[in-house]
Amino acid sequence: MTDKTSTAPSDGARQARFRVAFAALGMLPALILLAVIFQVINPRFMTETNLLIVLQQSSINIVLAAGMTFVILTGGIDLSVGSILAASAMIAVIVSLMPEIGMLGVPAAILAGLAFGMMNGVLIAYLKLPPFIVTLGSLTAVRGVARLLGNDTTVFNSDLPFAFLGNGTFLGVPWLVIIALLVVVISWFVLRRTVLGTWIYAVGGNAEAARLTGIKVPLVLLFVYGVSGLLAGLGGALSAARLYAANGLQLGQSYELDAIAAVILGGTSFVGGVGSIWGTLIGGLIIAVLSNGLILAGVSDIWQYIIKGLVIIVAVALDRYRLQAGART
Amino acid sequence: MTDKTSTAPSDGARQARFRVAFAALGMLPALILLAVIFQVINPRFMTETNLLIVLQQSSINIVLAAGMTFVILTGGIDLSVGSILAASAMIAVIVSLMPEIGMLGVPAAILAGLAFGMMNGVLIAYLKLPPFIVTLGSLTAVRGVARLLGNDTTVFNSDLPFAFLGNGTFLGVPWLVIIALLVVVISWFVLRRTVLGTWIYAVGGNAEAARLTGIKVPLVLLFVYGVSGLLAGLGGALSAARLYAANGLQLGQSYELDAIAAVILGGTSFVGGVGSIWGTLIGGLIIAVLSNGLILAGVSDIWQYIIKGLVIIVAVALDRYRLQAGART
Amino acid sequence: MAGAAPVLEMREISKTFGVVRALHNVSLTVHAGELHALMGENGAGKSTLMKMLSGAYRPDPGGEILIDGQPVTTGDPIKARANGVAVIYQELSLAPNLTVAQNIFLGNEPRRFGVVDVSAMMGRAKPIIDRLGLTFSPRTRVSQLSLGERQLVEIARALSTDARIIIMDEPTTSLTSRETDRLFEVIAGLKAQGIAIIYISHRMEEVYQLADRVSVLRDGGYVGTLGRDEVDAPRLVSMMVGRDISSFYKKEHQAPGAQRPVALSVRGLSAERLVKDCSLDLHEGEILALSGLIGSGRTELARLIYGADRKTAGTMELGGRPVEIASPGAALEAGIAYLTEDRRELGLFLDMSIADNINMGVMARDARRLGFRDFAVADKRAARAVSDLSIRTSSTRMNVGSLSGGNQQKVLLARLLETKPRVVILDEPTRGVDVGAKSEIYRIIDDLAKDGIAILMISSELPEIIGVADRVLVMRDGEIVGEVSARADRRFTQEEIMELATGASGT
Amino acid sequence: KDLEKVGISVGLLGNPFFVATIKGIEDAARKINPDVEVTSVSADYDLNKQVSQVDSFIAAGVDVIMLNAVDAKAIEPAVKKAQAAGIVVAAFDVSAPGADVTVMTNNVKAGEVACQYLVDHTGGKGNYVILNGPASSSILDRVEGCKNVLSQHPDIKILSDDQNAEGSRDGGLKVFQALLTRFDQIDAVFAINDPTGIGAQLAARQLNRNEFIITAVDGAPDIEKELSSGNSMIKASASQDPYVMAGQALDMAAAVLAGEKPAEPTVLLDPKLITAENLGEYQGWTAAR
Ligand SMILES: Nc1ncnc2c1ncn2[C@@H]1O[C@H](COP(=O)(O)OP(=O)(O)OP(=O)(O)O)[C@@H](O)[C@H]1O
Ligand SMILES: Nc1ncnc2c1ncn2[C@@H]1O[C@H](COP(=O)(O)OP(=O)(O)OP(=O)(O)O)[C@@H](O)[C@H]1O
Ligand SMILES: [Mg+2]
Ligand SMILES: [Mg+2]
Repeated sequence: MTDKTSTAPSDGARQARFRVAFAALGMLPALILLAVIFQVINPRFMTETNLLIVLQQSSINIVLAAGMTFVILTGGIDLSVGSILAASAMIAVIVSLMPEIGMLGVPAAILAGLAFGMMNGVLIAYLKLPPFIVTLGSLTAVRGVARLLGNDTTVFNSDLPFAFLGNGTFLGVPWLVIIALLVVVISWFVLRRTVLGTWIYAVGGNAEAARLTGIKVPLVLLFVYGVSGLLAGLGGALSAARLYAANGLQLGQSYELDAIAAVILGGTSFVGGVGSIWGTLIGGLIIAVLSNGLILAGVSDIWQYIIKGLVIIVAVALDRYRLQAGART
Repeated sequence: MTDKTSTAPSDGARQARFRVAFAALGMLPALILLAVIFQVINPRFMTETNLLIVLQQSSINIVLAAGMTFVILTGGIDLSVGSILAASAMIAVIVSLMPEIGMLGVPAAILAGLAFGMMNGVLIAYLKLPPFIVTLGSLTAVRGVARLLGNDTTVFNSDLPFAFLGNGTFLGVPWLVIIALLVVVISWFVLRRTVLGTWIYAVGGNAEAARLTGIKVPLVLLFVYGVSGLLAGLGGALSAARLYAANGLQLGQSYELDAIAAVILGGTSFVGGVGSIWGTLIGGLIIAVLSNGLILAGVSDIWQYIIKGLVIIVAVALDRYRLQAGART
Repeated sequence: MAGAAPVLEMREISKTFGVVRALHNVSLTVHAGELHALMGENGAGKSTLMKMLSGAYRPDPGGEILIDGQPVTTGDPIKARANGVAVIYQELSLAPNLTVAQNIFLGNEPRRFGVVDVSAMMGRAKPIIDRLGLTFSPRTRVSQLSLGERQLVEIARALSTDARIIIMDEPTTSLTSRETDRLFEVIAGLKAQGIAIIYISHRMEEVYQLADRVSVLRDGGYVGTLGRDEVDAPRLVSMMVGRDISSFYKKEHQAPGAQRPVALSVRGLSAERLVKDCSLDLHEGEILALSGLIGSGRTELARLIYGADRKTAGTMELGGRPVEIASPGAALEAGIAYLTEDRRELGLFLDMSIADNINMGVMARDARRLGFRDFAVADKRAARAVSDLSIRTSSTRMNVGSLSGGNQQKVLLARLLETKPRVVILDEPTRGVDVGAKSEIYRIIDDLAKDGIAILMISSELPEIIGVADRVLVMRDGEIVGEVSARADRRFTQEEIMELATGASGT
Repeated sequence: KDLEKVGISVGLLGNPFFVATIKGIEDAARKINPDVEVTSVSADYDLNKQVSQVDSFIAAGVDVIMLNAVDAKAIEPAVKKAQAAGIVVAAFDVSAPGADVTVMTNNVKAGEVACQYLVDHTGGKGNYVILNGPASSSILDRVEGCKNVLSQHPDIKILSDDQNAEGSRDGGLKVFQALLTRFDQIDAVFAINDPTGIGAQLAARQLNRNEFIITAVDGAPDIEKELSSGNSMIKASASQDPYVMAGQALDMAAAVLAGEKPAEPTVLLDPKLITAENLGEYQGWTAAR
């Protein structure tokens, strides 16, 4: 018996670690497969310029999806990110138009996002209302606020002081991409290295158990909705920087679906407690590659719909199959 | 001990039944409150004509939400209902244009909806893919199909043989309303009076336990997604009947959110296993009353957004408070 | 000790849940270094009383909790922990998606600037793990552990805090005698350090062995406290149930031996995980026990037979005819029923009524035309089952989630019995069940055997196996390593089984 | 009958274009009756919703419904229903079958003038891209108008016309980024509206491409700024005047309500091509009038 106790753990640990690594790969194979297919159809796909375009196009969605990952890990959902993005973008442009303090547009947008997110958080954490309804309510209400901010017009600023964030590069890499990656890395650090991160996973895994061990579940919830709002605010600032303009009504419509899709494609479970930010990154890239690749392939708009839908389904199906095969060996 | 066992059940049963009845009331107080407020603002609100309009406007959403209730009770979600509605409406109109067999447009639409729903069901039940991703995929793919069916144009039939379904009345009550109520009543029967209904609750409550009890979980899932698709198909037929026309691109956009909102407002839990179809009915009515009442009250569009969002949140908050107060007494 | 000031005093504690009065003016005093056992039937209110102490619930106004003579804030788990109270909950409260180490230190992580100090965590986990003799790595995800292993994690968590009062709510329900002995050693050490332990268990032997004092609850009320010398079985039992239970293990059926036909025959059953080449014959009217240490694969084998998991090899015969069982549905149709060991996760529908839970397996059979349910029949079944198995509830329409553990177990048993099986697999059938209910469950098992039904019973409680079974198969590392059967002159012994289970005899 | 209550249903209220139309209607209505009650709602491009809104207007007892149809064909039954209830229906921007009066921009013409500009400035040859949008009647008309012109020039090659840029800056940027990668040489771009055109220009700037010129349709405030900047790749936009268009529709509807029969129930307003040169004369959407 003694020899068993000594070998079994290390053995099990190695196995477990291998399985974790394999699972962490997640949808990467699907992403690579997609990229290869598009490359075969149109060799311009894998040029540096185009890959940078894909990264850039995915970056706002990845920023939103990072926040969404926090929320979904606790078993919640945030439908309001698109509206918050729109309201924050409006604020960013409006502030940018003020002489002298134009640069403050970015922090103003981020703070506004944080504020909206905290409102969601308070309702969910302290009044214990269902996240879907609360964020559906703020999806609608914040959209109204976004429209009110600009009185239903497009606000624009062709001399946007922080336009470099949306269009500039740093050492050849677009700022958008750098920011998105930073967001992912920081999220990873928070989720995997800090106490708060463990608590987020614990709340998603078993909220009652978390409460009984003394974790302040409401604070954790407040935090995740705050983060989601804050990142939506950042997304608004980036969107404004990219477009030099914002429109309260049209901007960010149904972005929440793309963000959620990235998270779920990335293997995070709706039930909460299971998933990783890297998966979200890959999920976001898959969505961007699909949009870009289908246009490069010259597929018409109608067929883009059909193919996109099917590819999303096939991608998770492949993933499921891969995991099962992995479990068997 | 004996006397206790004999009296206690009836006592507890009465109490339990009271609590069930009280919980079943659900959001009804919120609905009534809303109606009273609108009546005070504009006395035209509670006229017979207007109430019929509200009912009529809510009916398609209620039909979709009834199907959604089945799905959400199993802990799933169906994002594709709006797209399925669009595709089915296209089919209904296209078939109605064929001489002789025009009336078959309705069954054709329903069958088409069923077929789409079953596809979702197969992927979810047998390939065990996550419902959110599968139906997000079909939201996109079926939307493409709907557009393809009419080649991106509006199909139109001013002599629609089944137009009475959308615009006619029976004993003064619009057919739309009658059909929606029938759907609710039948759903109630299935959910509360049949074995299948109990299984649906069981799968939502604890899918693994259901499997171990011998319940064929995949069949139950196939059924609920089939029902959701079928009712979306019916919704498509009704929509076509109401509009004499269908458009693959615009019809049914974001209807899934309204349907889900009705279900959740009605007290059905996202986790599955808890909820009732009556709640869904009331949830659907709240949404319709809000839209209609705000227009009657002359509220501007922007403020309609803001108020709608807030009312949804306040309504569930009130409900939460009411239940807590109820539990205390 | 009696002279020392009590470390804990609970005064006039009451608790009502809606209409259920779970506790009524209960008072309890516990001294440092004492092991205070708390006993009572299922639903007597033991767990509820402890949840007041741990802060999971708040007592109704009027009740008071004093630690070291000071009244403490109630209803706050964090305050409770700060006051030195640690709990091993009866219904396990782990986050299944986290690792063992993360669960042990959940809410109490060693940290530096908010960053989890993993090395400190592992360092602090090591002594605890050694103390309990855990065989799995602290990096294992809890969802990968068997029930028994999870219980060990829960115990480790309670030990990791420097508690002065440790509540153990049925800590041994999923443990076998080896881990139980380990735990008892740990308990002795804790007592020596002056830590007060409140110990809840339905296993009488444990209480005799450990308790300094025993308090008894009945129907939410306090009955009395016995000192160590006053404890004896008849007295305790009558305090708990208000009447005598004459014979605990009921054994009226005849051990069928080889003369009765084989009901279930399993040959070479294997699975991807754990189970290797298992064969067994189960006779009609026989009670065959499956014993082994935790993680030995008993549950896995049972699930394979029941078709709940996929097998990689092996055949089965039912009543002499080969059967292919690919799903639980098929097993039930063939007449095999299975009672899960994990009633909350795998057995019950907690949001559904008692009646629905009981009828779940036979609903389709009872249905009227078009699949409409026959509520009259269902209510009758439920009412009969409630009275037959003495399920303590005020109404069959109550949510099963509001029942106490033992009564939930009886609901599950009722569901299984309603399917009228020919072969019954019972996985830890008396897990968390009180003495009264236990003896009723033994009676039910015995009656089943008398009716010629074949029973395969998994149990971690050796006295139970010895008291009930006709024959014992012992598993180790997924294989059936031996058989112990009673001979005419003597019953088998605990030692025989343990030798096989641990491989100590060198076989 | 007097003009007391007006109901407006537009495709998408947040769109600045429709904001201008509503302002035009409100101002025109106030001129007739200062106490007029105007309710405006957004159909969010949902036909079901628009039909419901018409129902609600009927119930609310409005005198005139100002309709910007979500679907130029399928709105017919709703129009009939409203008229049966004694309500005057005026269509603006998009035609509505059976409407009492209709005022709209000639979108075919808009496409024609915008693309004629391209043809004139590319010598009638080269590679063209049409950045399409959601298939609504006005957009279909613009594309049709554009193709009418382009098809007369055999040397013009249309590289792409089936990509949906969603009529927004965001969509224009995204789609045109990919199209720029796909095609090395583009000579002219027709964007179905101004935001799409601006989005396309943002994409081009990012990828340092400037071998082509862009024209669009709308004459929105942001395009004015572009045109005046002097270094824009967007050279022209076929402008509509939403304020005047909608105001005129209301005036005509009020006349019908008063019992007059309009001489011409359908008025097609010609778009004006605005360029950097004639920008000074352009009034714009938001001008106070
Ligand atoms: N959350 C709850 N809601 C309603 N009733 C409850 C709740 N928790 C416990 N009860 C009721 O309180 C009573 C006491 O339950 P408790 O769990 O304390 O019993 P116990 O003595 O621990 O039993 P067991 O030995 O089965 O664990 C039971 O009648 C139970 O049904
Ligand atoms: N889902 C799972 N994934 C991986 N390993 C598992 C899983 N479930 C159980 N195991 C492992 O399989 C082994 C056997 O578990 P099983 O439940 O069959 O044992 P058992 O003899 O019934 O023990 P117990 O008395 O604890 O129930 C355990 O070591 C456990 O760690
Ligand atoms: Mg208990
Ligand atoms: Mg077991």
